[in-house]
Amino acid sequence: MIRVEAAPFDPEAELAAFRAAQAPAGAIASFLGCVRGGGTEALILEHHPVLTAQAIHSFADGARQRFELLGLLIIHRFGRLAPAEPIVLVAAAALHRRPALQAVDYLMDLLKTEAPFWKREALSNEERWIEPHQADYAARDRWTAPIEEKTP
Amino acid sequence: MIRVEAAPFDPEAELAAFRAAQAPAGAIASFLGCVRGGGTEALILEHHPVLTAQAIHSFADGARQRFELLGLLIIHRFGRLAPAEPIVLVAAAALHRRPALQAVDYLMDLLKTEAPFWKREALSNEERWIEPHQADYAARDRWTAPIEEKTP
Amino acid sequence: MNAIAIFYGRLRECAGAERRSIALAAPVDLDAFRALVATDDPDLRDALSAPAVRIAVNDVLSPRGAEIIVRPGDEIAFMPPFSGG
Amino acid sequence: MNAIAIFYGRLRECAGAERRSIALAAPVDLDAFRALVATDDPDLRDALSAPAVRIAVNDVLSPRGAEIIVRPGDEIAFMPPFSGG
Repeated sequence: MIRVEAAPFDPEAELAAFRAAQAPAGAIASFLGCVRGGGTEALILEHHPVLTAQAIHSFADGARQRFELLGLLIIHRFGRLAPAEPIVLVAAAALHRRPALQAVDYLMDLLKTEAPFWKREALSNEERWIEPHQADYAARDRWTAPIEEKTP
Repeated sequence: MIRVEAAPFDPEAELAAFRAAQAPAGAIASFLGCVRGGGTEALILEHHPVLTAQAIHSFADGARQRFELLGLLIIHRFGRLAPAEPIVLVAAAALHRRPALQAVDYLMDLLKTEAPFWKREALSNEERWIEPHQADYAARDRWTAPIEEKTP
Repeated sequence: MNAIAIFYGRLRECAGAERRSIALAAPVDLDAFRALVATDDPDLRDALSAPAVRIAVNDVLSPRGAEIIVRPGDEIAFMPPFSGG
Repeated sequence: MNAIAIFYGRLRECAGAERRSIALAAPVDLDAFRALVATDDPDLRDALSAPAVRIAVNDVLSPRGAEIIVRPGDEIAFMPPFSGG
């Protein structure tokens, strides 16, 4: 299931529902990204009304091709988020741990660099646009090798 | 927090408590291993009364050395588990996603191959001991390089 | 007839608007369209021309480096580097 | 005095018991201790001798390949390959 939405979500409730929806899967990996504290008053995320969801669906297709998955959950918010609020949740279910973990890693790398979101941080006296770092592009580029990752 | 215990646990409740215990962490990765369905009637896990918890504490120390972590949660059951029951939960909190994801990956590789547990599967008409596969040892051996993994 | 330029992220701040409607009588290439969009605003023109800026034509993402023709009626999105997660 | 052999996992099945108490008058090396533990049971002796079997002496895990001396009063755990998660 893929959702791009403005409303806050409860990550553990989503994970519980995701787990309940699987046949006994063996392995569920997840990643939750939240707004950091430490001076940030808010994180403002913009998205593209058409391309963002499309891009995330295509990442999910790529993950299903690369890794033996039983289920996939991606929730990504947009709008104005307060510190500690969940931004993104990715969960992957599989028979074995490595495809589940790799799928989450893969999807996060693509969400960070290839999903049409733009974000800025509101500090107490200024706003600052946030763009990916070189490390994010390098992490993404780990996956550009031909697809041969299906691990047992 | 590290727990080796016989009692069932609620993974999403544990994750919620773990998240609440962090200062806004930015990144929380997790892995949940459950008993698979498909013919298994139960999974029976033995542990060593002293060495198992000791080993897991040493893995946690290793993870904290290798990766910039803000928090770590490891829960591992022993005893007789029914299909779909959670066996193991690992969660790592960090400022950034890569150390959180890598710590979970690292800890699962060590739990699979280096933690004193022994498990057998009860099928309808037999019991079968389960040992790690070559792929599990190969996954573990990815981490034996000198420690230089602290990623930004 | 017009073509519409739509600005995302910090390009919207550069442009000082979410969109601009540009009178267009015939198809033009992207360079020419940028010049029309950023008339009298060389900073905006530079920002729109940065290699990291992605373009979507009528809600279809153009591959990096693709040759783009803007036709009357088109909506052209200018998107700075994506940054989700 | 005795030393105790403790069997984990499928080694317990091989031994048909959780532990065996072995009369021991003086320190012996691991090979000799295994021979005492598995007297009249060559299958068990082979199983205990497999290179993958890990040994703990008094709840301290011995490094792989370490030379191990068993003393009267010791508890020696024989552990087949670990398999958690």
